[in-house]
Amino acid sequence: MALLEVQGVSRYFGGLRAVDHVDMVVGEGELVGLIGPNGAGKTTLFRVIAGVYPPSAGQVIFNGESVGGLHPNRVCHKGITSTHQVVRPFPALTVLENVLVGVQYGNVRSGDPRQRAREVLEFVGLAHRADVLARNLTLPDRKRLEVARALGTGPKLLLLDEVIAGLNQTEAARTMDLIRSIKRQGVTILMIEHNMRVIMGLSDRIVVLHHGEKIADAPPEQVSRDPKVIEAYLGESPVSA
Amino acid sequence: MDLGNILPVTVGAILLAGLYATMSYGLGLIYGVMRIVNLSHAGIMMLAAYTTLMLYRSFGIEPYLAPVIVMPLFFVIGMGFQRLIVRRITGAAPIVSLLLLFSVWLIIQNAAYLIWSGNTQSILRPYTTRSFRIEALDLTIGWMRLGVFLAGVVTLIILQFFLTRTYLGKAIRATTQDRDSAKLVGIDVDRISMVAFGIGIALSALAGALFSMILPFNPDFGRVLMLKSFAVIVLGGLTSFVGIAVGALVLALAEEWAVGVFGMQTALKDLVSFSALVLVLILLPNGLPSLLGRMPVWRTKPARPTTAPTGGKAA
Amino acid sequence: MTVKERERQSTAAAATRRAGPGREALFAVGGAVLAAAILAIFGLTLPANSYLLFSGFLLFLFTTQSLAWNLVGGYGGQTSFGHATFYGIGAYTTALLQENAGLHPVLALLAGALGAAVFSVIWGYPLFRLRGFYFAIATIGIAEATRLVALSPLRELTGGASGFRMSTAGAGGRTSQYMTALALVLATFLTSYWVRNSKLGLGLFALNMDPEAAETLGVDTTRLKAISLALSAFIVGLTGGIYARAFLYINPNDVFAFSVSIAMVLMSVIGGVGTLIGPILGAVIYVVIQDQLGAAQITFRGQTFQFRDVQLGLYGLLLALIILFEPAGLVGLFQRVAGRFRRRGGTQAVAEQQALLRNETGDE
Amino acid sequence: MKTAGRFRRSIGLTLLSTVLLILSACGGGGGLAPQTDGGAVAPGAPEGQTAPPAGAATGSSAAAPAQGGAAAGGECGSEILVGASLPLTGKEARVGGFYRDGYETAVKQWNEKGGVDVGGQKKQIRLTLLDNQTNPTTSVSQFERLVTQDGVNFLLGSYSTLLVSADNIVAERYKIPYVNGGGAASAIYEKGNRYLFGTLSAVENMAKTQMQWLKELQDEGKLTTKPAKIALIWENTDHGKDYQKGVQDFVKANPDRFEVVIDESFELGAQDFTSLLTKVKSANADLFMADAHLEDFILMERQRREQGLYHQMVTYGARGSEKDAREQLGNEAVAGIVAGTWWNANLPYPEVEQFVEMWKSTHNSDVPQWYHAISYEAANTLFNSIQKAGTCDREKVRDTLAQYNETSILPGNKTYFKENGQIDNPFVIVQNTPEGESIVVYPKDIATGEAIMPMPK
Repeated sequence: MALLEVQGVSRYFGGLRAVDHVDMVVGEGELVGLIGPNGAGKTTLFRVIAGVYPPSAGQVIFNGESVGGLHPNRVCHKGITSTHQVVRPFPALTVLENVLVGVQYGNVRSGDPRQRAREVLEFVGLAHRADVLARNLTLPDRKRLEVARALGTGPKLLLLDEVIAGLNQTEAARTMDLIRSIKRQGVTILMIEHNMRVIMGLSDRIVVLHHGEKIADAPPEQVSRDPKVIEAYLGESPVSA
Repeated sequence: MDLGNILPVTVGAILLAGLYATMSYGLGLIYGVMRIVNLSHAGIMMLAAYTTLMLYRSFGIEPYLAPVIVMPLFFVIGMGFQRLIVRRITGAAPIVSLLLLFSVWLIIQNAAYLIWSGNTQSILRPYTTRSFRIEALDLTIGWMRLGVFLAGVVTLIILQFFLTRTYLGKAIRATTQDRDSAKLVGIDVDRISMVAFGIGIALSALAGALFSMILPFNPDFGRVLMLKSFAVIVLGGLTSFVGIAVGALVLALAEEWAVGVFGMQTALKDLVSFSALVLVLILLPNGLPSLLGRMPVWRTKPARPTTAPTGGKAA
Repeated sequence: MTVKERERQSTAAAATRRAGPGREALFAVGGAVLAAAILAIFGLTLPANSYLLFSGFLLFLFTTQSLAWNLVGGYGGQTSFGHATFYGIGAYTTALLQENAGLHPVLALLAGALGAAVFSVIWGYPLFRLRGFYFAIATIGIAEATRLVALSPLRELTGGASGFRMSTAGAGGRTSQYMTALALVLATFLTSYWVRNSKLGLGLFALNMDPEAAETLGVDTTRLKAISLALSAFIVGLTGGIYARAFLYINPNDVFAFSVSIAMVLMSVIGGVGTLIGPILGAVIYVVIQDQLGAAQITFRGQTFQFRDVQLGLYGLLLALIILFEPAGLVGLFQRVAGRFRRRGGTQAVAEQQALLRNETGDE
Repeated sequence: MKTAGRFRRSIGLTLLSTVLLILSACGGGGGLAPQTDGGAVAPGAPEGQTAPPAGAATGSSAAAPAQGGAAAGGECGSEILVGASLPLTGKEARVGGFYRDGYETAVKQWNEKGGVDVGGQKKQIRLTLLDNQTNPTTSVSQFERLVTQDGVNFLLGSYSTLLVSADNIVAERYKIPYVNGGGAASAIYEKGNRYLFGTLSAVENMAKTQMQWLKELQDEGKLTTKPAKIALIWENTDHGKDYQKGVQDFVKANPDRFEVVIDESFELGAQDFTSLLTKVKSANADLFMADAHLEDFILMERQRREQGLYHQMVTYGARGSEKDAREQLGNEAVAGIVAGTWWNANLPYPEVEQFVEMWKSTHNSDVPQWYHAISYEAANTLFNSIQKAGTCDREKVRDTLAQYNETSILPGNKTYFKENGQIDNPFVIVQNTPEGESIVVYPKDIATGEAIMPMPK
């Protein structure tokens, strides 16, 4: 059953069509990759789904309800949480408190919040840094915290925006494991990633955006052979390894 | 409603608009280039008024000539101030610059109070209260008012020319539109900011020098005028001088008609600009130009509140 | 760059907030209650016509306002220049209800505070869409507009520029005023402490540091801002009512004045915006400058300079120095100095503190 | 935990410093020490014997209440302590300065005569004068301080209706006679105040006197129209409202003679009057009758001239004859302006002549303005009453004030108070001459010149 349905969504900025009439479905429990060359509109689409931008046209249906145009916090309460491409922890709060924000204000609010925040930190492997100020974290840890914070809200659908980009191989592998285990917990994931190896390895299905339009939507192995996709990428910078 | 008044009231409003525009250019320029609201604007105007007074008292320089000296002086002061102080807070949260410049206002005010005492001063020359009549229209117009109005218009023309024809002006415009891109194309944004700040202060000083000839002043001078300037630049869409002039006209007409034509109590006149300030910020974050401009692409939802002015970096 | 721009000055807000509950709570609450008790006993030992009672009363009133402003201006980072509206509404509602409707003083006070809170919601909701200085400037507009309305159209009610006088009959003694104000400071401090450690406070800090990230995590930023503003307004409204009852004369040009709002901003920022103790320190400094140093004078070349003459400039100077060098205010300065005196970890603490307040480390 | 430790220390430090600072802030004689101390007080008193320096105040908190207690019973020590707070800075600074001169001159004069005779014992007067910055809150706190900390025996009032209505409450609270020369609006005196006395007659009276004068001019044919159309402009305060009421009442009683064609108020301290004046212009009035404070009068008259308005008569209530107006607007500009004032140096009484002489000899031969005379008389009345009562007992001095009726420099040659504590003297109408003088034109029996009416174009 479809958890998220994006129906003909467009988003314009002035005359620029960042996202142009995109249809897309994400099924419950699925892990869908969203790729495309730079400026393809991936992040904009994320932001429309997350409620940061209202769609200029079209609808976003989540769990059978229209969520397009709701405030981000309302969208979060419906069960969609996104991470940010550029990590933005609350710098003067501790790691635990960062997660606590999500736990206390997010979708699921039961049990002892501190306890739950600790569990989330344990899960992402940041428990040992719980009382450190977020500003003092290393980049990999910040990325982890970004995920932890989002998980803290208890999402049904998690939007991950380049949580692996910029990490070294070991770190990347760790994060991939993390994403897999999140998926195992039953959380549906839609993720943007530039690293093809990563996205091919993780995704059940891949959606490709180019110039704001969807040009492919298929399992990884099919997408990698799709001439339109190859053309889109070759027209741009080469695919990173 | 009193339509018999409409002509003199409108003429009065247009003259007033010149005054409003003159005092808003400086604020607008500094905002445009640096995304800083100059809360010391009132202090600068006051200081320029006193400078004009001192030039007259000590050196016998006619007040109407004072801008020739006052403007370069304040230009240099402004640049120095930008280099030494304001630059330190570039990139900080907007509220930091607001508070810093507010503190500057307090200090200037206090200094003026120490130097010139709290007594109200006015500059009185034979020409300062002269007026002329247009019999056919039954209008009396003060020469100084007309002078300030013309100064406002001339300043606008010069500024427009400067911004569109000179390299420096174009660089200022580019910086106003997009600081980061301006940097990319090789504009020395730091230097542009300094010059623009200097020009902004000089323009505030021009306003102060001109006002000293039509209004009495004391160290507290300019508080209400500054609030009106905010309303003007917000109405004008924040970054264009023509917008500011239009904003000034709209505000002046609104005020004068409310009192002169629609019979509002004079005591409530300032309410017009205060409410205009708040309402425009909330309802028209990009000022009047957004009403006049190209029809926006159809949207199913009204703009998200958080896209209200965020310092030019929407999206 | 963009990230850096987004960083709020008042990330200092959370600087002192980190420690968990437990001993700290005991210490803060216990310390506050103890201090209040000492001050209360001190007040009781004073003769009823002592100027100290009056002076202390004013100090407590200022401190309360400073703490209250800090709830929204410090924790939430919404710099309001419009708090005078709450003060004025509190003062007038209380005075009018007590004087014209004969309401019991306590009820009148509560009604005034409630009025202020309601008014805060009326202007707060639309204004919270605005960010940074747009919000600040809009609040100036609101405050001045409110003053004008109180002055002119509501002249019959408020007495216009001539003000409103209350009868001396209902006035309490100075001792009871001192005690009331002291109780209010204590309550406000505890409220401030509670907010700081509550879910509300966490949300406020989060939205202060990064409103967009907070929204994605489910924080209803508008609602939180409104709640904190209403809370702040309620307390400031109370101080307005208490002021009216003590002075028995109020005037729109006075209680709705820009300077009232400014005082709250100055006290908080100078003391340490967003911190728990800063606003108290700020208020003390403010009152000391106003009351104590006001009398000092120096004679130079036969001309006498009153300290009072440079009072305003002194606030300005303090504010400028704080903003340029120590955004965490006097509290930050204290901590820095304290850090210097400790051998170990001291420098580290200072460095950390500095990093906290100035540029954020690590971000691209 | 490290951070928690730091936090605890900071709380501890701050709480401690808070308590200390509170003690020092409130502590001791310094508090809000006197701005000017007794002026040129007792010639014998050593120079600079002012209140203790503020810095030395810490810890001496016990001294203050004791001092306060001394005066509570209404007895004076070797000196009579008199307290006042005036707007010496801020909006009303200029006039506040005049009042200081008036009060200080009276104190000096009495002290030079040896002081006040209190039951056979001559006592010097010591005046403590504070600056309230034209702020009612400050004014109240300062009177509070004067009473509770400095332990003054009597109070002299503030200037401007605004401040007086705020701060006289302190006098009522502590039951201390408060004589003021600065509050004219009748509203102040309507509240059943027991200790409040004022030497400024009600503004309403001024409006009535002006109207009466205009009516007589009309009879003499010096006003060209009948009914004469009045533009009535008043500041939005009790002061202005009194004026407006006075004019309107008179007009209602004489509908065939006068007509108000525009009745408009403005805010105290306004920035711009152009739109108001545009309204006035279109109303086509013959007489321009405004009530304004000094600053507003200067701006309004300037803009009135700028707009080229002509009226047969122009008045700004009590303003118009001030030196400041002449300096800021020029002699030519203020010529012909009519003012209803509480006093004029040309009043034909011997007391006035003496007073003017005395004033000139002590003030670089400046002619005293009405502010000086009224404030001088307020102080003088208080000292006279203490002497007549023969005691510093506040109740007895209050009773003496209530029954006071003495020859004085004020119009009518007399000072006495109505039941509500306000004086009830006639007004004097003066007109500015092009030479920079002002002549008394009404009442006729004390007139020093003939009014030039209507004003030349």
